[in-house]
Amino acid sequence: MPEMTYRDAIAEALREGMRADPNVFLMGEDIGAYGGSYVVTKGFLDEFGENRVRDTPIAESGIVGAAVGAAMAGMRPVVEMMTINFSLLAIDQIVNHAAKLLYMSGGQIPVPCVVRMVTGGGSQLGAQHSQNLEAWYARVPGLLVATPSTPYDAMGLMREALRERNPVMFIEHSLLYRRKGEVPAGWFTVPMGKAAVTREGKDVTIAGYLRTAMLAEEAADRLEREGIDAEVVDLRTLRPLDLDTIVASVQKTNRLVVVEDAWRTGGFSSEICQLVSEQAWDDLDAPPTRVNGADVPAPYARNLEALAYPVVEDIVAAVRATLPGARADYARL
Amino acid sequence: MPEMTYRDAIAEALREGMRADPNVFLMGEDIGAYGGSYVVTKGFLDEFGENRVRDTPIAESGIVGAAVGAAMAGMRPVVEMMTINFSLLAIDQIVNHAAKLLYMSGGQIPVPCVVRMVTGGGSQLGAQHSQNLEAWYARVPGLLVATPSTPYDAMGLMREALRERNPVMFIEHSLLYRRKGEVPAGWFTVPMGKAAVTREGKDVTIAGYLRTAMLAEEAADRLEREGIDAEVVDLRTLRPLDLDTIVASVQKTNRLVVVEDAWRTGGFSSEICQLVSEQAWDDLDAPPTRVNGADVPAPYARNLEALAYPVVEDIVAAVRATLPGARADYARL
Amino acid sequence: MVDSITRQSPSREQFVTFYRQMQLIRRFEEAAALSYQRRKIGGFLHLYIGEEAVATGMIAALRPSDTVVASYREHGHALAKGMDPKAAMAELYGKVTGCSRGKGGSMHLFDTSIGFLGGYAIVAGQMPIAVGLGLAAVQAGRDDVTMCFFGDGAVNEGEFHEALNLAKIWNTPVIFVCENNLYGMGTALARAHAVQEIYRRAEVFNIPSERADGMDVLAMYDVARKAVEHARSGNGPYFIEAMTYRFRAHSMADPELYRTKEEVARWRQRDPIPRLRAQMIEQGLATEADLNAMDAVVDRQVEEAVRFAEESPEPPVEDLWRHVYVGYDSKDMT
Amino acid sequence: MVDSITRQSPSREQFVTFYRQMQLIRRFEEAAALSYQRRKIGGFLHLYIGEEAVATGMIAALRPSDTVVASYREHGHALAKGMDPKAAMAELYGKVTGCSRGKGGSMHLFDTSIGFLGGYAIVAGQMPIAVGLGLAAVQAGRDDVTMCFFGDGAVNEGEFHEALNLAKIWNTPVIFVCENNLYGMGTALARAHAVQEIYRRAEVFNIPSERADGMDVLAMYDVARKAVEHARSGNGPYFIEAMTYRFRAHSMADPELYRTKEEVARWRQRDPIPRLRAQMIEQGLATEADLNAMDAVVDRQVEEAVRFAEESPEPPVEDLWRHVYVGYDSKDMT
Ligand SMILES: Cc1ncc(C[n+]2csc(CCOP(=O)(O)OP(=O)(O)O)c2C)c(N)n1
Ligand SMILES: Cc1ncc(C[n+]2csc(CCOP(=O)(O)OP(=O)(O)O)c2C)c(N)n1
Ligand SMILES: [Mg+2]
Ligand SMILES: [Mg+2]
Repeated sequence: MPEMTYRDAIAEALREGMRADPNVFLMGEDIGAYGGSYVVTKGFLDEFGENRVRDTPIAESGIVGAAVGAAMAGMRPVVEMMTINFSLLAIDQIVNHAAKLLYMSGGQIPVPCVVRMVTGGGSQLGAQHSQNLEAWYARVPGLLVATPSTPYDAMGLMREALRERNPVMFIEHSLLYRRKGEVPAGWFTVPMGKAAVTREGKDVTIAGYLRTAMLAEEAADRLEREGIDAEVVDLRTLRPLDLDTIVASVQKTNRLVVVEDAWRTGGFSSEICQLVSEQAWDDLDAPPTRVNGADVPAPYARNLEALAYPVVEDIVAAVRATLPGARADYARL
Repeated sequence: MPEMTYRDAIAEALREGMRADPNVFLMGEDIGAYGGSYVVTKGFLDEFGENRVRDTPIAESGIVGAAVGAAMAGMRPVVEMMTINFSLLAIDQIVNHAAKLLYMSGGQIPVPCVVRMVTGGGSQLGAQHSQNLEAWYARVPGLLVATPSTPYDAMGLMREALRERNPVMFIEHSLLYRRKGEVPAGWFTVPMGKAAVTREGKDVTIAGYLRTAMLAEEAADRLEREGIDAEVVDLRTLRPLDLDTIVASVQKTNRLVVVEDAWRTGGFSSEICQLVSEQAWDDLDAPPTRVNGADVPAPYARNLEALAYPVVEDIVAAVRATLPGARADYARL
Repeated sequence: MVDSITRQSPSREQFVTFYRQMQLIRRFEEAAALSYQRRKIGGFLHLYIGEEAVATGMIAALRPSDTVVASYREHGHALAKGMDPKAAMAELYGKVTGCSRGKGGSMHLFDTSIGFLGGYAIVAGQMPIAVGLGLAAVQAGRDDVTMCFFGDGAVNEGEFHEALNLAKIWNTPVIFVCENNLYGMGTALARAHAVQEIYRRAEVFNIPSERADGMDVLAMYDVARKAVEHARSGNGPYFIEAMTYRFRAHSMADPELYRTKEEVARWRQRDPIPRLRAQMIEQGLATEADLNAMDAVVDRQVEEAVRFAEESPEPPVEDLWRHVYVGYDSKDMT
Repeated sequence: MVDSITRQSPSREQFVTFYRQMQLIRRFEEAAALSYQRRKIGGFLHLYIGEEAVATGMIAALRPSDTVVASYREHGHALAKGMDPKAAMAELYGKVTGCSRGKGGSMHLFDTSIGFLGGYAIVAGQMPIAVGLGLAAVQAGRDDVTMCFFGDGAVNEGEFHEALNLAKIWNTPVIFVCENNLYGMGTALARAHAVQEIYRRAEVFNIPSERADGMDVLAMYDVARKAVEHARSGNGPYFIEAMTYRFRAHSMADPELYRTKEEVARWRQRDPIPRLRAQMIEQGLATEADLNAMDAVVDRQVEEAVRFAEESPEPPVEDLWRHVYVGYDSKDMT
C-alpha cells in the first residue's frame, strides 16, 4: 500500500473534497500565499484560487463566525485555526453559536463546518502556544471532535468531516505531521465514533489519541519485552467517544491506562476512566489510571518542557502499577 | 447569629474590601448606574464613585485584559463578568494571560484579580445564557476557582479572594442569590481549598458545589426518611480541590455520588470521581457516581428545562443505585 | 455621511403595509408583556416598542430570499420578515408550535423558510455570522443580501470590528443596521463610546455609512432601498445608524434607574406609529376609520396568536435530546 | 494626522545612545539567529532586524518607571527598555539565568525591575493589558505612562478595537505604537485591511494619531516625545503608526514566498543604522573610527551575552512546578 505522511493525508482529503464539492472552501490565516503555518495547504491557492482559499485577517472570532454563517447558508467552510491556542479567541462562536444553532432553532439550522486546529506542545513554543485544549470541545453538546493519530485516520476522518452535517473540530497534533503510514489508494472513510484496536493484548488496555496513541504503541512494544501483553486503543474521535470498544477491551484485560498530553485535572482521560468505572466496575482489577501532562503552563526551557508531557516510561510505569503486587506503589505515581 | 442573603454577603465582603483597601476597584457592564444585573453592586456607585465602580462598555476581552494589566501594576481589580457565558469572549485573557503570566515571567508577575461570574441555568434563559462552565476554569493551572453555596461561604471566600495573590474566578449561581443563612458579625474567612462537611453520615458521601451542594443536603434529608444516612460535602472551591476531605469521607462511607449542574461529559464530577477511584479504590464498595445536567444545549421550554438539570430525586436514585443489591440497576442510570 | 438619494414617495399600499406592520409589532409586544406578567413567558423579554420603524422600514426593502439576523430584541424583525405571529408568540410561550419548537425562546426566534435566521443573545455574536451569510452569497454567486441588526452597545465588542473589516475586504452584501437607542442596558452612549457618532465607525473600513431617523419609517425605507441596492449590485457592505429609542425598559426586569421619565416622555412624542398615522390622514391616504379598522385586524391577529400559544402543547419530553446533532443519537456520544 | 511639533535637534550624546542601542539590537538578533541555527535556541524566533529605529526612538522618550509591553517580536523593545543582553540571551537559551528564568523563552521576555512587562504571543493580547497598566496609573494617581507595541496584523483583532475604546473613555496614559511592517506573517496589508492607513483607525476613537517614519530613529524619537508628553499630562492615549519593514523572515521557519527579493532589497536601502551613521558623520558628531569603536563595544557585549547564555545552567527540575501560584503548592491543587 502507498505510504503517505499525516500532513499529506489531510491535504489530500481536503483537495479531493474541494474538487468534488464546489461548496467546500477554505479560510484561515496564512493558508494561501504563505502556504499554511504547518504547510498543509501548500499549492491550494494555485489550484483553487483566492475565492476558495481565503487568506484572512487575524480575527479568529470573525473568521469562525463567518464560517458558521456560511455553513448556515449551505456552504461547507473549512477553517484553519492555526493552533488550538488561538481558538480561545473564537470559542464563543464555536460553543455558543456553531454548537447551539441546530438546537435553538428546533432542528432547522445545521452548521456543517470544519474547524481544523493544531494542538499540543513539545516544540518549546512556550506557555501560550503549547496547550492541549481538545477536551474542552469534546465537552460541548453539538460538536464533533476528531483526533486522528495516523495518516489513514487523518484522511478517513477528514473525508467524513467534509460530508458531516454537524460542526467538526478537527484536531491535528503538530508532532504527527511527518508521521508516515499506509493509506490505500481507493476510497475509504473512518467513521466518527469508532475507535481502533491497534494492537491486541490481554493484560492491560492502553488508550490514547493523537500523539499519545502513537506513544501507547511504543509503550506496548516496551512492555512486550517485559512479558506484559498490552492492548492498545486509538480513540480516533473524542466525540462521539467509542466507549463500547474501550469497555470491551477492559472486559478482557481488566486494566485501563489512558494517556493524554493534556493537563491532568479535568482532562478527557478522567472522563474516560470514570466512564469505564461506571460501565465495567466488576471487570476492573485495578483503578483506571491516567498518564497526563503536568498541570502547569508549558515551560519554555527544553529540560523542563521534556518533563511536562508524557513519555513512554511514564506509560510503562503506570501499566506496571496496575498489575498485581504493584498496587502499593500506586499512590506515588 | 444574623441572617443574610447570599447576594448581600457578597456585596458586604466587596464593600468592606473596598473600604479597607484603596487598591480594590470594580469594573463591569452595568454595575454602576444600572445597579448590577444581579443587583449585587447596588449602592456602590454612590459610596465609592465612578473611579472605583467603573461601568464598562460591552467588551469582555478588553475588560478582563485591563484587569490583568491593572493587577500586574499593583491594583486589585474585581471584574463582574455578568454571566459565565460571556466569559467565553474573555477566556483568552483569563487562560492565556491571567493564568500564565506568573509562570512565563519566572515568578515575577503575580496577577491578583477577581473575576466574578454568574453560572447556571434554570431560569429559562435559553441555550446561550444557561451554561455551567466553571469546570473549564478549574482545569487551568494558575487559576483559583471559588464556588460558594452559602452566604457564609460567599462572604468568607470573597474576603480571601480580595487578599489572594492569584487570579480568582469567583463563581456565583443565579438561583442562590436569595438564599439566606447565618453569617457571624465578626471577621472570618473561608480558605481556598477547604471543603465543608455540611452533614455527617455513614452510608454514602454526596458531594456538590454551588446549587448542587444545597440540593445534596435536600437529598440527604429525603434519604434520611428512607433510613439512609448520607454525608454531604460542599466542595466550596474547585481549585484547589479539597480531595483529602472527600477521600476521608469516602473511606468512612465507601460510596460517592458527585452532583453537578453542568453537562455530564467532561464535567468536574468525573474528575472528582476518578480522583477518588485512584486514591480510595480499596475503600469503594460501588463505582463513584455522577449526577449531572443533560448533555444538551439548554432548552428554553419550561418543561424541557426542568429535565435538563438535576433534581433531588435524581440524587436519591443515584444514591440508591450505589447501595448493596442495587448494582444491577446501575447501568440504567 | 453619504448623500441621500432623492426620496421616492411610497405608494398608498406601502403606507398601509408600514402602518399595519408597525402596529402588529407594537401590539404583539404589548401582548407579550402582559403574558410575561402572567408568567406565561419565562426567561428574559426584551421589547421592541418604540423602535418599530427601524425593522419595518429596513426589512421592507428586502425580498424573501434575503436573510435577516438580529439580537435578542428581535420579535419585530422576525415579524417584519414575515414570521407568523402565532409561531412567534408560541415560541415565547415555549410551545412546540413555536417557530423554534419552543427550544429557543424569546431571544432565539428562527424561521429558515422566510429567511429569518435568528435571534442571538450574545451581544454582537450575530455580526460575524451575517458576514458568513453574505460570504455564502458571494461564494455561490447569488445576489441575495443579508441584513444584520444590532444595538449601540454591540459596537464596542471586538466582533463588531472584526465583522466590519471582513465584510469589506470580502465585499460581502451585508447591510449593518445599528439600532442606536442610546443605551446598552443602563449604560448611556456617552459613557461607553469614545465617539458617539456610530456611523463614523464604518468610515475607517471604507464602508459607506449614514445616520437615519429611526423614528420615521419612511426615512428608514429610503435609506434601506439605497443600502440594499448598493449591496445587491456587488458593491459590498453598507452601514446604517438608526437613531431610535426604546420606550420600555431594557428587559422586563429593569427598573430604569439610569434615565428620567422626562427623557422617555420626550421620545414618546416621536412615536413612529402616531406619526405615520398623522401623515396618512394628512395626505389623504386613509381616514381615522380606515386606520381603526386596520388596528382592529391587527388586534385580532395578536389575540389569535396569544390564544394559539396558550392552547398549544408543550414540546414532548423526547425533544430534550433531539436536535443536538443531525444524524447522531445525542445520548450516545460517550 | 496631528501636526508635528517642531523637531528639537537631539544632542550628540543622544545620537550616540541611539546608534549604540540600534546596533546592539541588530547584533543581538544576528547572534540569536546563529544560535538558533545551531539549535541552541528552541521554539519560534522572530527577529526585529530592520525595525530597530522604532523601539529605540520610542522607548528613549520614556523614564524607568514607565512600562512597555510588546508582541513576540520583542527583543529590541526589552533591550531598549534596559534589559541586560545577558539575561535576554540566556532566556532565549532557556537558561535559569534568563530574564524569565528560562520559562518564558524568546516570545516571553519579562523584567519588572526595568518596567518591561512582556513579551506576548497571542496577537493583540497585550493591548487590553496595556490599557490596564495605564488604568492602574490613573487609579493610583501616578503619572507613569505605558507604551504598547503591536504589529499591523494585530489591528484586525477585536481586542485592538476594545482596547482603543477603553483607553480613550478611561483617559489612560497609553501610547499605542503600531509597527506597520506591511505584513502579518505572509499576509500583505492590502489583503487583510479594509483601510491601509492604520493611524486612521484611531480617529474614530478620538485618539490623536499619526504616521511616522519607522526607519528614522530621530523621527521616532520626535513623535515619541510628543506622545509621551501628551499621555503624561493627563490627555489620554496617543496612537502612532510607524512605517517599517522586517528585513528577515517572519520567523526562522518562514521561506518568504509572499514577497520578492527586490522589495526586501529596496527597503534595506532604508536601513536605519547606516542612515544614522551617515548622519552622524555628516553632522560631524562622530568619525568612522568612533563608530567602529562603538560597534566593537557592542560586539563584545553580544559575545559576552552569548557566552553567558551558553555557560549558564538549565533551570532546576523543581522549576517545572514552581511559579504556577503564589503561595500554593501547585502539585496539591487536586
Ligand atoms: C457578550 C455579551 N455581553 C453582555 C451581555 C448582556 N447584555 C445583554 S443586552 C446588553 C445591552 C446591549 O445593548 P445594545 O447593543 O445597545 O442593544 P439594546 O438592548 O439597546 O437593543 C447586555 C450588556 C450579553 N448578552 N452578551
Ligand atoms: C491570536 C493569534 N492568532 C494568530 C497567531 C499566529 N501569528 C503569530 S504572528 C502573526 C502575524 C502577526 O503580524 P503583525 O501583527 O503584523 O506582527 P509582525 O509579526 O509583523 O511584527 C500571526 C498570525 C497568534 N500568535 N495569535
Ligand atoms: Mg442600545
Ligand atoms: Mg506586521
